[in-house]
Amino acid sequence: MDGRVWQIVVDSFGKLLIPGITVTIPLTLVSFAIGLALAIIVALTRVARTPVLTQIAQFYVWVFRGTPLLVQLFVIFFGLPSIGVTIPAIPSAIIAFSLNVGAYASETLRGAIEAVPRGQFEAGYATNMSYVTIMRRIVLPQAFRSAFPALFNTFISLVKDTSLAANITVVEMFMTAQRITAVYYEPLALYLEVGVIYLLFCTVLTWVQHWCERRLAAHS
Amino acid sequence: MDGRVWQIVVDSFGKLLIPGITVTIPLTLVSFAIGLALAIIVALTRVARTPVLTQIAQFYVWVFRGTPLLVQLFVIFFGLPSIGVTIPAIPSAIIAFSLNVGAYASETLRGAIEAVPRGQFEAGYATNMSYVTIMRRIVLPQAFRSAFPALFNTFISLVKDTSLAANITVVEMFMTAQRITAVYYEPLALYLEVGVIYLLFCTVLTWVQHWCERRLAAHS
Amino acid sequence: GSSSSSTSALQEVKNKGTLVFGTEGTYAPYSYHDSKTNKLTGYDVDVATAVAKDLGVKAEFSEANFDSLLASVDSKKTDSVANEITTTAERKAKYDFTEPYAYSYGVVVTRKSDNSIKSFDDIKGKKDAGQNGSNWAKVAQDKGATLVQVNDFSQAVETLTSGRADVIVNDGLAVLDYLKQKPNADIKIAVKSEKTPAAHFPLRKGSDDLTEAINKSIAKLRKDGTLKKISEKYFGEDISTK
Amino acid sequence: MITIRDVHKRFGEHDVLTGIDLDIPHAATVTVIGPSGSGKSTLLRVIDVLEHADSGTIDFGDGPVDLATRDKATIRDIRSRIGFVFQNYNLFANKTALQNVTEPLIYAQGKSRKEAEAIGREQLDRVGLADFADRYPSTLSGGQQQRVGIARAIAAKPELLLLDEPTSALDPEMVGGVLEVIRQLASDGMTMLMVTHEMRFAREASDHVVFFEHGGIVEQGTASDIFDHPSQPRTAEFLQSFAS
Amino acid sequence: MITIRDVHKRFGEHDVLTGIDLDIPHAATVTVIGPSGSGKSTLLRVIDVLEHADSGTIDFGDGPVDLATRDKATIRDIRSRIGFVFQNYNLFANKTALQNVTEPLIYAQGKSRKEAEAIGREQLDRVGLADFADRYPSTLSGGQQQRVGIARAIAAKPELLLLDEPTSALDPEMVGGVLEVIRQLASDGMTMLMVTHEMRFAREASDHVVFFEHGGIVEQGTASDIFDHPSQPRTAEFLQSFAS
Ligand SMILES: Nc1ncnc2c1ncn2[C@@H]1O[C@H](COP(=O)(O)OP(=O)(O)OP(=O)(O)O)[C@@H](O)[C@H]1O
Ligand SMILES: Nc1ncnc2c1ncn2[C@@H]1O[C@H](COP(=O)(O)OP(=O)(O)OP(=O)(O)O)[C@@H](O)[C@H]1O
Ligand SMILES: [Mg+2]
Ligand SMILES: [Mg+2]
Repeated sequence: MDGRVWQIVVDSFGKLLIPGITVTIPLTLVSFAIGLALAIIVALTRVARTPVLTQIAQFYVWVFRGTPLLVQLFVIFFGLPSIGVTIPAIPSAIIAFSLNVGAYASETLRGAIEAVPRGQFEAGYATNMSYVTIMRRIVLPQAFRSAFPALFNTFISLVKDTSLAANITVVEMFMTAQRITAVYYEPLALYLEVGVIYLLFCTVLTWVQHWCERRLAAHS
Repeated sequence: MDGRVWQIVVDSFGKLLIPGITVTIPLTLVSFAIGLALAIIVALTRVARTPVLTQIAQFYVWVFRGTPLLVQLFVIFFGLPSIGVTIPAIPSAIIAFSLNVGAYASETLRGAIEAVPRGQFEAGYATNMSYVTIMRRIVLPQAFRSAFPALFNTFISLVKDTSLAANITVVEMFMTAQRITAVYYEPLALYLEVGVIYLLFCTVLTWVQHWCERRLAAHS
Repeated sequence: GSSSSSTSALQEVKNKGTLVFGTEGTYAPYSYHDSKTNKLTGYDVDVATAVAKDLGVKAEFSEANFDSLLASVDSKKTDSVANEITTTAERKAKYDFTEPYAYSYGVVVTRKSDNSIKSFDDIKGKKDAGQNGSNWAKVAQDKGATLVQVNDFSQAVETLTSGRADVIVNDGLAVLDYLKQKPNADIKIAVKSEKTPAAHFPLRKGSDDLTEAINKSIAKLRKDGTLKKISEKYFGEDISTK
Repeated sequence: MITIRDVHKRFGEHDVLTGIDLDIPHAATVTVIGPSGSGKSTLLRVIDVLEHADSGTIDFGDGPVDLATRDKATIRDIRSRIGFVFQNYNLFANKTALQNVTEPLIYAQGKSRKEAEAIGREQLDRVGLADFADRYPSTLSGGQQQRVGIARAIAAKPELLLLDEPTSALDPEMVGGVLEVIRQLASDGMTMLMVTHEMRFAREASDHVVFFEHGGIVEQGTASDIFDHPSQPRTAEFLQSFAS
Repeated sequence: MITIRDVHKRFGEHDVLTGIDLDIPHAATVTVIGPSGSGKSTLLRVIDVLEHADSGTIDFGDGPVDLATRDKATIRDIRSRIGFVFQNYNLFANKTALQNVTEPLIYAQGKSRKEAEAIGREQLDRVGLADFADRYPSTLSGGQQQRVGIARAIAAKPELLLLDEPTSALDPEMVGGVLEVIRQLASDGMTMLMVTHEMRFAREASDHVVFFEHGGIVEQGTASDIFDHPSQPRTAEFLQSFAS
């Protein structure tokens, strides 16, 4: 890497980090939190096999897992105004990302819940706990443990998927890298740089994951 | 939707389906197959806690989960030539996608393997099976069962992520939609259309998932 | 870059018999796919083809997103880019550029009902739906507009018509192409600018003889009316000269 | 008197319960004995609606309730009156020994955490596990887990306690201890239905013994009727075998 | 003679095995009895290296082997000579009853599938489960699972068979059956180390009985020594309790 490129990389670091910290991170955290809450509800609904609700949940998962996130963003941001619903960019992004996370994470959780030994449910029933209590106190905590790495997959994916928000006018980190590229024409260097910053963010998440895993492992 | 837009959508269907069938589907299937094989090896390596190999596996997962897929594609296709390794576009895409799937799916599998009751390992050890045999015949089949929905998450994500191959000159379905948009300026309609085609592909995968889940459930 | 180690850039091109251009293929009418034949076409494509022919080699095109076009040149997968590339001081530090093969003018686009914009100076304080670090976005920002980030012209129009931006500053000919496709769109051209050089072929640093040769070709094609003919095919007017 | 009538259950083609009628007098201990696979566990599971009976009723004294019911409220009402000690313990894997006892008290009975912990410690003490309150099930021996299961089931003071081989993992001293617990529960008025393979224990603990085979009742009577004067040759044969 | 020497094992602060020495004569059945939590299961697990001992050796007659070893080949060599019946069965959840027996034969012993199935069916028949060959563990009763576990362990014809409460889920008839199996194995020359809570079974099945408490051996001797003339007051107390 010659001096000029190096200089560009150094000068860009701050410019990239700012949208990283002010957009990528909050967008990720908020969307994941909402998405995870949604995922739990959807997973429970699917496991419960209640007639109508389960079908609705299944339909939701089918659509939001099966279509590209970019299309979901587009429809929410550019499509809804045509039926009179205009949502600003950031809320649109949060809605799309949360719905997407909800669909994926609910499947992960469903698999993990179904793998909890039946005896755990039965012990809960036998002690006359309600279905919801059994789920909340006994089954979900055990399901989370095995689903943890896969849930963090979704989390870490989301960190990077937030870059799609650029398509609905949100100035985020990747787009900023592209903008700098458009000035200096150094795509590879800038992509590498932005890649390193994403890696930094994801490293923190990986730490959190491993820390939580160790804690959960201690409790069983 | 007015007549003109409808006409564009109808005319585009074939043009989109062709790269869908000739590029998106084979790219997805090949990359997922390789990635899953890789994931099994990596997950086993991580669970086994052998000194050096485990660290290598952990490093690999860290890098390929932590950086954007687009950057990985860029580095493999545009970066490697500078050190004398030039790989054509489709193989580059397959390499990047496989490595990415390998990183994500290995984490899912690791979680599922760790959730298999210790007694299953112990029974295997007590009957003097080798570690590899226990994994292959006893533990992995049980782990796969709970990991199934999460693995299909990765699979279904990949279907749509293959669109990133457009960045390294692979003409795939989403890129084709953008080309048509460039002529007719109807992004929303075309994105919706391409979204429906992706949904079609993913629906088939969802069926496969549910069919496999039912089969696995019957066997336990 | 340093490609002039043993053989010259021109010699290399002649040896392999092809001149490879990167292009987006999604930028009508400069580089796009014909809706009937599905073949890559457009002003830039045709000019690049003519230049290659004049050099006695075949033109080849490699399609990808914009950043990839540049990376392709860097990794020697392509020789140049035919995608309405303009020059700036920063860009000249990275690449050699040929003489311009197209001139264009900028326009300010507004919603039909908006009569507040009479000159480029009126966009001060307005929200401009601009593309990803493009020259036009820079022009707008220099005039005091704030940027609403979009990825392509269609998105810019959606953003404008849904009230999320006030103006679009962009290439006039691209806007005309859009209006040709969608005459009923709720947009109009409010202001036009002077014509300026709009398209050059970038080449890796050190490709002096190749730059020279392409420059000669452009001059020749301009002189013998080839460029004018191509231009009129796509625009109904000559954009190959000032 | 708790009465169970005409309970049927099949798994696929396999008739596991073929019309069971059973009377469990108040404060009595009724024991079911019989060969492996004869449907003893299934009977207990069906009574607690952990498995849906194909048909059958239970009557706690206030009218028969359908054991094949799918009605949530009915099922929860049945379960609220019953405690269950599982053959394979089924302790909550993510809870300590103490929490295994207190969780149901807090979350199913609505007791305060403090009250629940007091009860929990008392019950763990009763089964000799006061020192193991904070251990997770995976670090407990088989007998320790079984005792936690017993403590959990009796802590809720159910009307009917179902015990599925409550002493299978226990050493003789502990069996003696559990016998003591059961006698005390009985004298406190607890009604119990128990499955056990330990004939000596069955004899000492039960008021009434039921001999079960192929999902049906072969013979029943007082402990001494069954053990000392069985009327059916099959019963005699079963009891003559090894460990009677 | 298989000799076990000076086995130590602690969990955290808890000394579970405090220096166990044990001689198991060839073709003999040695039984360990003792209170719940005294370390009986742990002893068996340490012998099969399912748990690493802190120290201790086992000698099959060809020199002592370190039970604290981490060497894979050594561990596999030890395990290849040992069969294990688990207290909680530990059947392979994704395999049928028959496959539970045949998998180790095929994949650890290298037998052909055909040969393995012949052996598997023979062993299932021996424990009375010929009709249950194709059932998955989750659909088997407790006693049925336990018998599959026994069939799996003996199918490999180990030099030493470890049995952790092999009759805990079995009815008296089955206990008699298993006793028969064990006697036959002993007469075929199998050496066995067993943990059981059923004193009558221990007395009938064992050549040698070891009384265990707090991770140490209190007393050992022939079955009649221990049961009829215990020398230690603690042994006598334990045996006097409930079900001796
Ligand atoms: N993983 C572990 N961590 C901590 N303590 C353990 C662990 N496993 C067992 N223990 C403790 O070690 C002691 C001995 O356990 P072990 O299972 O050997 O007992 P046991 O004699 O087999 O009892 P039982 O007759 O009840 O099966 C018990 O007090 C138990 O709580
Ligand atoms: N889910 C199931 N699917 C099919 N068959 C089952 C299922 N559960 C139990 N069975 C069968 O029903 C019969 C009765 O089982 P149950 O567990 O009630 O026996 P049990 O009398 O408790 O035996 P044990 O003394 O061995 O515990 C057994 O033959 C068993 O294989
Ligand atoms: Mg049972
Ligand atoms: Mg034990």
